[in-house]
Amino acid sequence: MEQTEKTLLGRDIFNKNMLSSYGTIVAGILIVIIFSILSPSSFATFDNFINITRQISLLVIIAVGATLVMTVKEFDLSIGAMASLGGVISAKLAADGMPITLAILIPIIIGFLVGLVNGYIITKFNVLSFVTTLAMGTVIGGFTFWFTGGSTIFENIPSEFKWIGQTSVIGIPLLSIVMILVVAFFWYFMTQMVVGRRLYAIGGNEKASKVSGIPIKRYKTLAFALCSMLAALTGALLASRLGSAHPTGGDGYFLNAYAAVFLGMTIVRSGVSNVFGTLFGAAVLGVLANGLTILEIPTFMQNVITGIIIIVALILQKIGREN
Amino acid sequence: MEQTEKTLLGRDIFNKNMLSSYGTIVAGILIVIIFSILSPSSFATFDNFINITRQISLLVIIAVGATLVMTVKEFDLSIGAMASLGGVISAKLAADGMPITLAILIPIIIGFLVGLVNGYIITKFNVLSFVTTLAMGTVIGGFTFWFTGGSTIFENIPSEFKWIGQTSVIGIPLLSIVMILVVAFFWYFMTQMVVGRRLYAIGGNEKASKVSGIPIKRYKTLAFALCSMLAALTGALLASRLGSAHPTGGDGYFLNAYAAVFLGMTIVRSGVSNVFGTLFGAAVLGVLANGLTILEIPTFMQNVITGIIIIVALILQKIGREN
Amino acid sequence: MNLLKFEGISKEFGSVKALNNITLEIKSGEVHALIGENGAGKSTLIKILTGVYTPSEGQIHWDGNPVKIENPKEAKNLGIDVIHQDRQLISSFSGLENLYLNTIYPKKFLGVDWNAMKKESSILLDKWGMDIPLHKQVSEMTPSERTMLEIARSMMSNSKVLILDEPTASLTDKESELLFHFIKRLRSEGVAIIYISHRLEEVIDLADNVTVLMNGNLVKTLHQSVITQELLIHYMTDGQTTINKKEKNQRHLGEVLLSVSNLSTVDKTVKDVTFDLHEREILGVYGLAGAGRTETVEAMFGLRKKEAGTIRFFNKEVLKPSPVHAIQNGIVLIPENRHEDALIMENSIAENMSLPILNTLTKFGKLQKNKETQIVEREMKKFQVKAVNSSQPVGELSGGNQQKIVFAKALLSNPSVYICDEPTQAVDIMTRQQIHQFLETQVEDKKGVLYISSDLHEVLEISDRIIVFSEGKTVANIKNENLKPDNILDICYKFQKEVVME
Amino acid sequence: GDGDVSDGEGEKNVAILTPFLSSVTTKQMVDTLEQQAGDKGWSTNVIDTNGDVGALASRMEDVISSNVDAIILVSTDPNQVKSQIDSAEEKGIPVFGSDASYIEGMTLNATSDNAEMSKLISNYLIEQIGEEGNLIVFTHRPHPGVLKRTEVLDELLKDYPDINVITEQEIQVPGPIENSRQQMENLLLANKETDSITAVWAGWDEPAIGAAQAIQAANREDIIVTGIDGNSQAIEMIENGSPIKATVKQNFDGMAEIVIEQMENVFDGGEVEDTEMYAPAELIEGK
Ligand SMILES: Nc1ncnc2c1ncn2[C@@H]1O[C@H](COP(=O)(O)OP(=O)(O)OP(=O)(O)O)[C@@H](O)[C@H]1O
Ligand SMILES: Nc1ncnc2c1ncn2[C@@H]1O[C@H](COP(=O)(O)OP(=O)(O)OP(=O)(O)O)[C@@H](O)[C@H]1O
Ligand SMILES: [Mg+2]
Ligand SMILES: [Mg+2]
Repeated sequence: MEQTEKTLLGRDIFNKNMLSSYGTIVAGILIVIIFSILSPSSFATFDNFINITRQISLLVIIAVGATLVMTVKEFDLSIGAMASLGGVISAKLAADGMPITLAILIPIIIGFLVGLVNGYIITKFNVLSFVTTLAMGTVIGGFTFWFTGGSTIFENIPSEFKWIGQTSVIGIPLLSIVMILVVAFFWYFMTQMVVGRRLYAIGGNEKASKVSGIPIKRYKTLAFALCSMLAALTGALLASRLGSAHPTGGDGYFLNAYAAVFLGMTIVRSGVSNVFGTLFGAAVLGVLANGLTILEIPTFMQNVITGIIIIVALILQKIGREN
Repeated sequence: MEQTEKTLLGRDIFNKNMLSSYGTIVAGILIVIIFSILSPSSFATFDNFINITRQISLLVIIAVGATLVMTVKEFDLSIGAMASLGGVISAKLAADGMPITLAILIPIIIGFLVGLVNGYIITKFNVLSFVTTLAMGTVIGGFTFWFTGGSTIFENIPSEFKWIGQTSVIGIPLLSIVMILVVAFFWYFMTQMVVGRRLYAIGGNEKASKVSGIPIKRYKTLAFALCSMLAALTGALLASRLGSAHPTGGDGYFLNAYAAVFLGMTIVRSGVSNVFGTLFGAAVLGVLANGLTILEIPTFMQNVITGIIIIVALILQKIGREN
Repeated sequence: MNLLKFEGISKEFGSVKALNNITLEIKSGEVHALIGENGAGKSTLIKILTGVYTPSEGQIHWDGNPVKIENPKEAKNLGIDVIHQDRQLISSFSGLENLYLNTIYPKKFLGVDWNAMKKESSILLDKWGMDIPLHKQVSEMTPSERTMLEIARSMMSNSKVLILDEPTASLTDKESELLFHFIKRLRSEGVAIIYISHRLEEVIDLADNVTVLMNGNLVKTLHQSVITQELLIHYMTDGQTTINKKEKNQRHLGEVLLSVSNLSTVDKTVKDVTFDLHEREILGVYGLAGAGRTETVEAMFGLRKKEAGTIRFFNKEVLKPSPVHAIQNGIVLIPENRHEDALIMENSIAENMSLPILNTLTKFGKLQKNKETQIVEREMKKFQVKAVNSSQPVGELSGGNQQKIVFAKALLSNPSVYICDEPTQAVDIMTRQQIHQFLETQVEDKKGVLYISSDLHEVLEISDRIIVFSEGKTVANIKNENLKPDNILDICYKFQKEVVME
Repeated sequence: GDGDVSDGEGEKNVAILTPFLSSVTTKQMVDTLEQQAGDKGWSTNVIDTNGDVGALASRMEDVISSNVDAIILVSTDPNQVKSQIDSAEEKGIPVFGSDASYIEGMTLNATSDNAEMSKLISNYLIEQIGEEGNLIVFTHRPHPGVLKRTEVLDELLKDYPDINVITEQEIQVPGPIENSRQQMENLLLANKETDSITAVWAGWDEPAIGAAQAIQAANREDIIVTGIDGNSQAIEMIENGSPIKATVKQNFDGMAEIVIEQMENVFDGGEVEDTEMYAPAELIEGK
């Protein structure tokens, strides 16, 4: 009997989990269905599906980074600035004739190092990450401006560099493939590897983790470094996709990345940030932007609709969870 | 003997408090001294002091609102959009010949109502304020765009409307006076009144406050409403100061407002958001922008310097606290 | 040889001397109990040993060599494990993962080997005869399951010293028995145990040596052969208090204050609860862990969703229960979990205590801080709270003193009904007596008390009437006349069996 | 195309994309484009990405996949959507620029010549201050048009050693008026003597408005300000005798007209007259 109750309870939790995901996921599916009905020939096509995966790819990559930092209950507000910097460095190196692999790798390394600095300052001096990374973002933005003289880099960018952001492999954009790899890797990293479990433990109860002897500072710093690294990668890929790099080109990702992470947090019962949730959140944002554009809804109405749909999804999911 | 120990420790805590404030405040004073030495005839003048108070006035007003919401451990990311909306509504009403008091009052009321909606959704359905207000900001932005058709409102704005943002009373700008009134009122509100005490209690431990019989939802909703109201007021004053209102004119305040709040949190030992701290934080940002421009430092260097100074101040203050 | 030696350890927080020149030796295979009134410095000594605090003065010796323990990790590496007074678990993790929090996960390729974890842990649990639902998230576990989980976790590694800081505070007798069984086994395997508790019977039962602390000073270390309860109390209180067993005087019950009938909650933690609470009555509530007592109270306060049944306050049905409504009606709750439900750790004592009565401290919305301080300091004196002054943050107080604040806060609102959920957890026996006395005088004054405790002796000592919970149901409602612990326990086990046989 | 209404002989469907709809002049141009396209019986769809160029590329892909008949890029650098322009070309969707620039793969760009406009206003300013004095430059280099204008100014100033540029400041977007106003207030305090600032050159009209407001409030009306664009608030201020003395009015209607005219040619199976066509700009001076 004891046993039965346990399994009952197990099943119960499982059902609750399903229900809790209900709201946002059902909203997501509904959106897709509505768009498919309204625009069967443009929205509901395989081409457009592929198109959407490419469009969300960069958002997903940068948002996965934000997910890591949010897992340890911190913020990194410098990701937008870091993406911009990553983009211009990458484009400049490529334009200066550096081999493409290096032109992508060097900004990633720089991103990682900047993230280490963020993490070091925040953990060593125990300062608030929100304001520290905000300030760091300002510093990075100033540096980027100095580096580019304020102008867009687009001259002499070799076509091999653009190739990365623009090519497809058997019909699937390389960017979408990179996105899938990043999601798969960090999903494994966060849920199956010890380091991920430690990060979740820190986010769950920092004091208890510390008392258990987990080196909090080191793990948090790692989260910041990986986050910043993914932001720089996003910037480099953006430069490659656009064939140019604008000194504030990545800034726009910042709020959307956090929107994706927060949407993703709602699909699990525990309410913690998670890589699949982030992918889902970015997909919702991407599908909305794509579908509403295809339906030729004016921009201001798109904003209103997107905002309302997000709010309604959040509410639905809470109601779903309660029943 | 008991008594002696009490007073001794009492003094000790007082000292710790002083020390903890040390870093950021000393950094603030240092900045002022350095600017005064470098530019005695321009920076260190009464005129410039007045000038700075006017320049920070709007930032302070909107940031005080953010302080209230942060007190209950929530975010309102729609304040930038709300300021923009407040500005265009106010300008439009004034241009349409509405009495000036109404042209200021109506957007404030609208702000309050929007804040009530924010608070209602967030507390009723227990959804995350970060993503809810982000979505609400998108909705408001879309609405503002629709309302203005995307263009700046500047025609037919009566001079009495501009007067508010541009006049001075015995040499002190009206905007600075409004700022002082807002700070004084909300300082009193938060520290001397029961409602403020309850808001701090909710921020300290929501569950315990609930068990103690505080109607959490009502108080949180109030914080959102006041925050949004102050954002709308900021927008209206901005429109009056510029004699025009742009549909995204207030958006830029959003991050700076939170930077001010977070800087302000560092000056008290408890690390909670507080109205004076916010004033101080905004003043640091304002003095830096003013001083660096007066010294004719190029913009990108200004960014780098501002960011670094903030980070160093944060670190100093933590070191000060530890010793 | 001694495994562990504290030599001249002192610790100051500002000008508070939490520990003063403590010298103490502990051998392998010894159960060494630390006792002392609230705020005596017991937890602080432990935190120094585990690297949470560094001592202001003094030296720790390990295996005869001086060591510096700078952080919990180093303590862990030496073989020091601790179960803190406050549970240190990740509530969003399953029990299984919490077991592995401070050890190495078994790995398969790059990832965690979940199956190996399950196997390892079930072997461990079997070995010790423990039964913990490891698949559950900690947030779903009962307080006692959490304690057992922490104990199991400390067994994951081969510790040389295991420290238990008030492990039985939220355990029922049955679970405590189980715990004592572990402790004895560990001792026989050569592990040194440092045991902190306010329950002197346990200490007498378990300890080889007992050290008494008072105001940060070491009063005496006593060997098992000489200790008696009276002696311990004598040393703990400097000879100023003795336990006085008092006779219960019969009281005339008055009107019904609270009445609950057939209550159940949506989450089924409460299934069928019925009881009445009268004026001048202390109604004791007993049940094995997870019996749903806390949940019943939460439902009455609207903190848990009600499914069916009725709740009445003063004969008026409460349709929408909420803390606001309860407090307005003069019903106050002393919650079981002081960290989460009762205190704001960063806020001062005064701010915490005045929270429910702020309304009475205002003039035109302005808070009258002088009046607040006055009232708060009066209550602090009444409960002998050991603190610097009323503006000290609650988080800096010792566990027992925090509990005193919870209590003082509740009575400030001058309620007519006290609902106490484990009110004497973590407080020393003097305070416990004081709380009992206080409640008894309140009851004389036509008030009512609902007294939940997992300490059966305590329930029997204070209650006029006892209701017994089992599996979310009230299964017995008995007058406390000539009752023995066994009578109550029999009821518990009988009903548990019945449920099992269903 | 697979049967969308916009195909073939039916109604033409034109997508108008810009990241800067919140800028007054961009908005003005978009309005004209919509209106003139409407006059031809075409439907239009305006998409704004609020300053985000990455999003602009995505939205462009969306309209390409929904098979519009033509795309107009307004006030943006087409280099940033190079690959989208190429895929539009592949699908046979003509891409027009309006106040953008021309790159390979596009059909045409109609613009004011930024270099020409900058020359016009800069020469006017240099002449007004008598080829000497202290100049402040307000710009926003990330914007390609403003960048071009600033570069032309830099080039011109090389010939006038007596003109000293005190400082060049970046103006923040969004909120350029408030930002330039604050910067100007600070600079006025830093340079208090008469003649310590002679003039302010602003890369577009919004910073000019902010600077002029600061100057007026400080009663330093000896300082003159110029803008570029000809937005209506600036023109009104010029007429009212504010410190803004001149601006160059871009002929946005003209640009829109060129685009629509040439687009009709293309729809009718013809060719465009040129890939880069200019709508002449006009200097607006106060009295
Ligand atoms: N972080 C701190 N800051 C200031 N004072 C502290 C701090 N921690 C403990 N103290 C003080 O040190 C003294 C000893 O506290 P400690 O927690 O060791 O007591 P304890 O013996 O464990 O009591 P209890 O039985 O109530 O748990 C108390 O007076 C307490 O207020
Ligand atoms: N079906 C269930 N689903 C989830 N959680 C459950 C369920 N049944 C019981 N619980 C958990 O069990 C706990 C109830 O036990 P708890 O120990 O608090 O009750 P109690 O009678 O007050 O006992 P004590 O106070 O002695 O611990 C709750 O915290 C709850 O989380
Ligand atoms: Mg203790
Ligand atoms: Mg309980």
